[in-house]
Amino acid sequence: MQRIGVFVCWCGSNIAATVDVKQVAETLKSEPGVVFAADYQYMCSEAGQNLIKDAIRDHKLTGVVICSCSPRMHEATFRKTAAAAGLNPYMVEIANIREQCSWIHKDKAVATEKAIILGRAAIAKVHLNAPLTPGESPVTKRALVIGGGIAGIQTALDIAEAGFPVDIVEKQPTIGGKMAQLDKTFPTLDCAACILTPKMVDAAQHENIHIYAYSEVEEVKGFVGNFSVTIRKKARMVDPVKCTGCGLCTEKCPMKKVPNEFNLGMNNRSAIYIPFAQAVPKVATIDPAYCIKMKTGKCGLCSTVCEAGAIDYTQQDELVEEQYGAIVVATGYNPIKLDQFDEFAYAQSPDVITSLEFERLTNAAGPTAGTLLRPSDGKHPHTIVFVQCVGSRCDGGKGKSYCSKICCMYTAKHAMLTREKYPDTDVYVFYIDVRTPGKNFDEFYRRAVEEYGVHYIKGMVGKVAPQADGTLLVQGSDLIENRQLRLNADLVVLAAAIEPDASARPLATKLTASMDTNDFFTEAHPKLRPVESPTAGIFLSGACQGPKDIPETVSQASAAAAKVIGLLVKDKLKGNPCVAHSNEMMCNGCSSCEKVCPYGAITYVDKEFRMPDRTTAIRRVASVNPAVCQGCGACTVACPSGAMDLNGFSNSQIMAEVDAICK
Amino acid sequence: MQVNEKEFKPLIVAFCCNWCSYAGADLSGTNRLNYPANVKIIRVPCSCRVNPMFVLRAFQRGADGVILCGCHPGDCHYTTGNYYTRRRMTLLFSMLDYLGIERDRTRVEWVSAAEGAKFAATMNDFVATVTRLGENKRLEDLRCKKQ
Amino acid sequence: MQEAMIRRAKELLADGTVNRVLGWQRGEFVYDVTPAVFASPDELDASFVYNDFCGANLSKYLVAESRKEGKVLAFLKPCDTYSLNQLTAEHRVVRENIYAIGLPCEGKADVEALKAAGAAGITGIADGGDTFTVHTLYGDQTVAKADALAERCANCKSKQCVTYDELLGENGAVQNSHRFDMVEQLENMTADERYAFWQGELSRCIRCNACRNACPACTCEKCVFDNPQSGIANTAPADSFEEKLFHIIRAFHVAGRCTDCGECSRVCPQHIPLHLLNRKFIKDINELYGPYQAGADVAARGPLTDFTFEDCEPSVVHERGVN
Amino acid sequence: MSDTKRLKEQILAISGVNPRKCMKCGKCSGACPAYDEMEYHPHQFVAMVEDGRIDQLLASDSLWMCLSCFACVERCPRQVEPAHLIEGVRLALIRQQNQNHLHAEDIPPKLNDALPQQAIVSAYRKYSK
Amino acid sequence: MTYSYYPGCTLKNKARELDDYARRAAAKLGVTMEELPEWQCCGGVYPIAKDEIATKLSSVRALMAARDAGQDLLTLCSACHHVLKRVNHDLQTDEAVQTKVNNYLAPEQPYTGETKVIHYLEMLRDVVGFENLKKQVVNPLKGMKIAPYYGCLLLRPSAVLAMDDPENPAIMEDFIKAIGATPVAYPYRNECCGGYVAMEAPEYACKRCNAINASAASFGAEAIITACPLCMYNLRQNAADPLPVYYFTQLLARALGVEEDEA
Repeated sequence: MQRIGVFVCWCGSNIAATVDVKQVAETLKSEPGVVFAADYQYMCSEAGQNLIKDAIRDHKLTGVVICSCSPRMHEATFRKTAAAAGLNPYMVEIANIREQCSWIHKDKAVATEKAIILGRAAIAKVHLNAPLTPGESPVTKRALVIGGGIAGIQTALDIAEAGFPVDIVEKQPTIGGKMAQLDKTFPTLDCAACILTPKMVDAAQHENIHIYAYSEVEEVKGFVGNFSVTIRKKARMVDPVKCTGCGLCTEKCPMKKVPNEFNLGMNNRSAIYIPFAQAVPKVATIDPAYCIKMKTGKCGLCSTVCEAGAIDYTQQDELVEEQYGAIVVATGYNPIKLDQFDEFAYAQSPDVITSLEFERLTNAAGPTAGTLLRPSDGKHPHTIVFVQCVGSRCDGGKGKSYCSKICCMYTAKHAMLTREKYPDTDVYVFYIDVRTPGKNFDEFYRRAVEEYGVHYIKGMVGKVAPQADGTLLVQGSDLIENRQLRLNADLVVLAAAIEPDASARPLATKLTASMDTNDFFTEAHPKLRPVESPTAGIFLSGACQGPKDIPETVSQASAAAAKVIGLLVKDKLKGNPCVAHSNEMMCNGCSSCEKVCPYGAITYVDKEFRMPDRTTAIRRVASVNPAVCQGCGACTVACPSGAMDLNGFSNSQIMAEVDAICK
Repeated sequence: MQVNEKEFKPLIVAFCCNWCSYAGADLSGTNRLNYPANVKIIRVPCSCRVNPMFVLRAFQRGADGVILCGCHPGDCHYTTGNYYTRRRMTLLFSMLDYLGIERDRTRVEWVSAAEGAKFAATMNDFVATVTRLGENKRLEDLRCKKQ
Repeated sequence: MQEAMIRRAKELLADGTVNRVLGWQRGEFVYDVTPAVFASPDELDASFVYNDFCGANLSKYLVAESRKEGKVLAFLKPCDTYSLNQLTAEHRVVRENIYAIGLPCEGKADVEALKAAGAAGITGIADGGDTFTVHTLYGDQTVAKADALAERCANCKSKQCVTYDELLGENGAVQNSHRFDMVEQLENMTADERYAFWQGELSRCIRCNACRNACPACTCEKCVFDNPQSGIANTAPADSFEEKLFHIIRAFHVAGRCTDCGECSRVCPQHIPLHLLNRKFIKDINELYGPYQAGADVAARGPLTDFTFEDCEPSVVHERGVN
Repeated sequence: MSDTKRLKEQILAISGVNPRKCMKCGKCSGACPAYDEMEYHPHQFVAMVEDGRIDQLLASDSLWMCLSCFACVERCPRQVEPAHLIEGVRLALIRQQNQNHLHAEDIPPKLNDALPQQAIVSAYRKYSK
Repeated sequence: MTYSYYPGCTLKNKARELDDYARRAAAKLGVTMEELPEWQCCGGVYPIAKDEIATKLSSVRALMAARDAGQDLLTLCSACHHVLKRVNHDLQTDEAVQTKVNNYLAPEQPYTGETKVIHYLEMLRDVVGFENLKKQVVNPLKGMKIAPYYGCLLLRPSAVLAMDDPENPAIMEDFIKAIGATPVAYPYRNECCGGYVAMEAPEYACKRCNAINASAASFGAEAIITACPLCMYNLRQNAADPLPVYYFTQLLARALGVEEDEA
């Protein structure tokens, strides 16, 4: 039997004016188990708290019921009070007789009666309360960043600067991501490589950062503070330690007809390659799909010319297991495929290109060395048409229902740069809306129109018809002029919608992190926790969470880093003790609870049990990780046998409250 | 209890999730929005914590109506809890209805932490509905009846 | 069929594929068959039986049997295979320890119905397509299947074995059954009529627990009704509330997992149509969340451990049907 | 209900089009091969029906210029189906008494030896009730 | 392979060759075309309005006859194909149409779009196979540069017609390659010829046909092929300086060596 103390607060006149607090205290004093009852003007005041502390000590209370304001107001306060008097804080229950009683009822008799019932319910609950101690789990002071684009690099640098080791896993042979492929960045027009490559070098040289390039996450186990991750280091066929990045092998390689993905297939590379000059790590990689040696066993030229002896055709994928306290997802985006939109003739003419291809065509390290030339005949285009919203804001199956956010700005940039470099070109931009929220963004777009004379046409292109003379007849509507425009263009640039990288969905499954229907990672709260996944210990950086431009990506990357640092500085994580737990003797191992758990907190183990007949049996039973469980209770109802219960809100506690209320 | 014998006052048990509806109930108190005192609230972490057993238990012990309140779908503090609530309670209520138990004795309502007015209005409406139905006879346990 | 089954069982015992056989054992009367495990060819010869009275769903026995040493041979009718799949999905059986032989099934006889149709002193039964030929002490008697099939067989949902290691005979197909007709009839009654109907049915409950004990979805290590800690444990239908509580909770616990095998109604000594409770849930699930057949697919996610953002609100109950 | 409103609802019902889905991008009119023949263009049909300016459409020759080639239906990013809406407006007119656009007696002079039956049947179906 | 075949009215009259060559080629390819008994005109245009039922019934009768024969329904004329395919789709997806049509026709077994409607070209691609067709060609049309003309009816709306990529189709090009000729890619192959206005406003149709014809010619086409009698008429009558226009079945028959009557 508990020894319960009841404390009725007047809250000045807030409660006392409508509830007869004396009568409440008196009535509740005769409830079974209640050994002390008192009322006081302000129970939350220091004097009030002292009253509670004294009573706990003097009357050897094992449970406390406070009839006062909402537990959302002062539950934490009174728990601390109890703890200060040596009582487990979870032995305190609050009866809400202010917000849910005195403030809504006018009749004193009615309100008093209700207050007594609420007090009884709290007493009934306390009878079944058990002392709870928040679980503690150690924190591995190391972070993993998945994806080595600008988002991943920035997050890694910030975490590393705070003094924690960070690993970056990047599936490509080099870090750098999409930004490495860009020419200039809006709205400042500074060169992407000039601001990105120093960061890449910083990441490579930072003592706290280790880069797993050409690697992928294979498996993730564990939970916040204690992740165990298996990383697959894909075979490069080149020893990254020995390789000096001299590039001789790439020159001598006889297989030179491999579509160069870095230039989006607009030129070729060799079968052994370094993606681009500033690659980090600057190490060659053999493409086994094209390498003559790998395919036929003959050749081996690269091995012959490599003075460092770095080539190893027998290299195998390698699996490494590392421990992390936090994981940051920074898997980025890709432009969508355009096969569903061939009214723009992307598949029918080489002179219809995507905006990312345009970046490469204007980049000094691109296939045309930075001179804007038509892919079909290498001639300088004189009329260029940009088409916005290709696949964005599409309802139905064809495209993406969302706005891709970055296209308006990069198209303005492309248009402006084209006009600046080639004043003899006519540049048209077909748009539905020009969306430029962002610092100096609208000014930038206006400059394209006002200073650079870019023709912005409100309307959409309906068809691009390649002509026999090599031009492209662009037919679109000009809604302002109420006419159908037909332009003979030399080059058409499509602002393709962007979508999350294809690796994101399988990764989310491994991380038990949630995603929306577009495969963007979901944040724990769109406003209050925008860089965290609902799964504890998983953080989001960059476009994997939604379309973002570079400034926004870097901000979010640093925000995610701050959250990671906040986690890693802790030596131990203290959990919420009101978590689910499973009675192993009753567990069926049926997985119902696991399926409804939003946090992946439930796992199953095969355990040996002594059976009543002295035999042993192996049974599959659920096990809740208290560090991951957030205590929603979904599992408790999914469990048919009642093996799963929730601390602080147990089946018997809630039923006792029901009984007390209905008595 | 001193209840006027002539005037039937139904006993209503309201299960409210801690994050939205309980806060909504607090808000209706803060704004002094009245609803009958025969509504008694039980705080649960999430509407998905409510086991059908609790609902039946309440009726057994003498409740005349049971209402569950949770965050609006999409706003669950635990992201998905109320979606499970929605399915479970739909099926439970349908079963009660199938057994001929008055369907208006049970209800699920989504009330956010900002919807104090909605909370009070919902409770007023529910109490009125259950009052019209009268005493719970079809799911009562005579042993639990007050003498 | 019985001979073929015994022959195959002996072969599998002989070649070591299995070390025991789960089947049906003859009892005092021909219709009095009980599930049993046979460990040797001799035992099979002595008492293994298979006939149109073998209605019992053997899958539930596999919860215990599949955890024992060695592989067990189980003869499963289409209904039983759905249950096995569901049990596999819930990790209640060790599927690798089971060698399942799927049997075709054209419906099992309800001995009570046969007796009602005038058959006395029954000594045997043979399937004659649309009829059963009943051998009795007084000569053969032909009874139309329509009059003698168990309810669940008359409204058969599927003649397809959905999991097996081998089949004896041809696999059947999913049926276009009328199994929800009675539920619909009830739904179309007024609330008062429904209440009266169920009051009449459930008040006969003697809380013998046969329904629970036969149900292949009720395999909890410890049943809530046997657990004093659960708050709903009880052993007798003390009053009308207890009767309802037991059946509502039981139906709810198996909702989304019940394969509609009909064992509950088959074993009820009071002839309470308990399947109508389970079918109500199945019908609601099909209508509200899309067609779902428990046990049809091991990988499927059960409707109560799943949701969509567009699910209907519980108020749908207030909006449809008859009040 | 006003006549305009009733007419609008009739058009929306028979066409199955929801003009509110339109985001006014003009792709329909950018795709339309009949653009130059029309006084009101596909995107205007959508906007004007939504706006209740249906009388102007009914009085316009544009009704008869749409070729029902479904280029706009195919390319609309919001699945608005302007061609179906234009058909709805057209039907709203020809379903009225004496509003057939093509009369049986008009046909013989237009015939020539090579003209396939299909041309007559389809034009008649399209322009008359 | 045996199909129920729906020729449509024009193929019995002004476009006899389209039908005749198709039958000869099919015979050569081992495909049996069983003309539906007592078929009725499909109406020539698909009735777009949601409330049109009567105008869809003739199509449903044809679809139902094929279902009752247990065969897929083969079509040839683009317009008929378009109408039948879309009406069938309505019966598959639109419950209101389904109910009304079945109430009206009261068939023994309600019709809910079970029949598969397949165009002759699809049959060549998906059943005979272009590789297989190529092997049976005895008279390859070597060196002939042919512009495929799809028009609008075969391709759009693609969600329903589902024949090929609506903007960059390949089926006719592949067909042309299979009979040994060279396909000419040009952007107006899926632009409308103005069929519905051919009779009423020939000058308007002229504009459309000129654009198509000129585009094909500019890319070096020597001939145009089509599957539609109305497109054929329009391109021949209403284009200035028209290229020769053939039904695709005629060139198919030619390649298979069955163009000339054997009798």
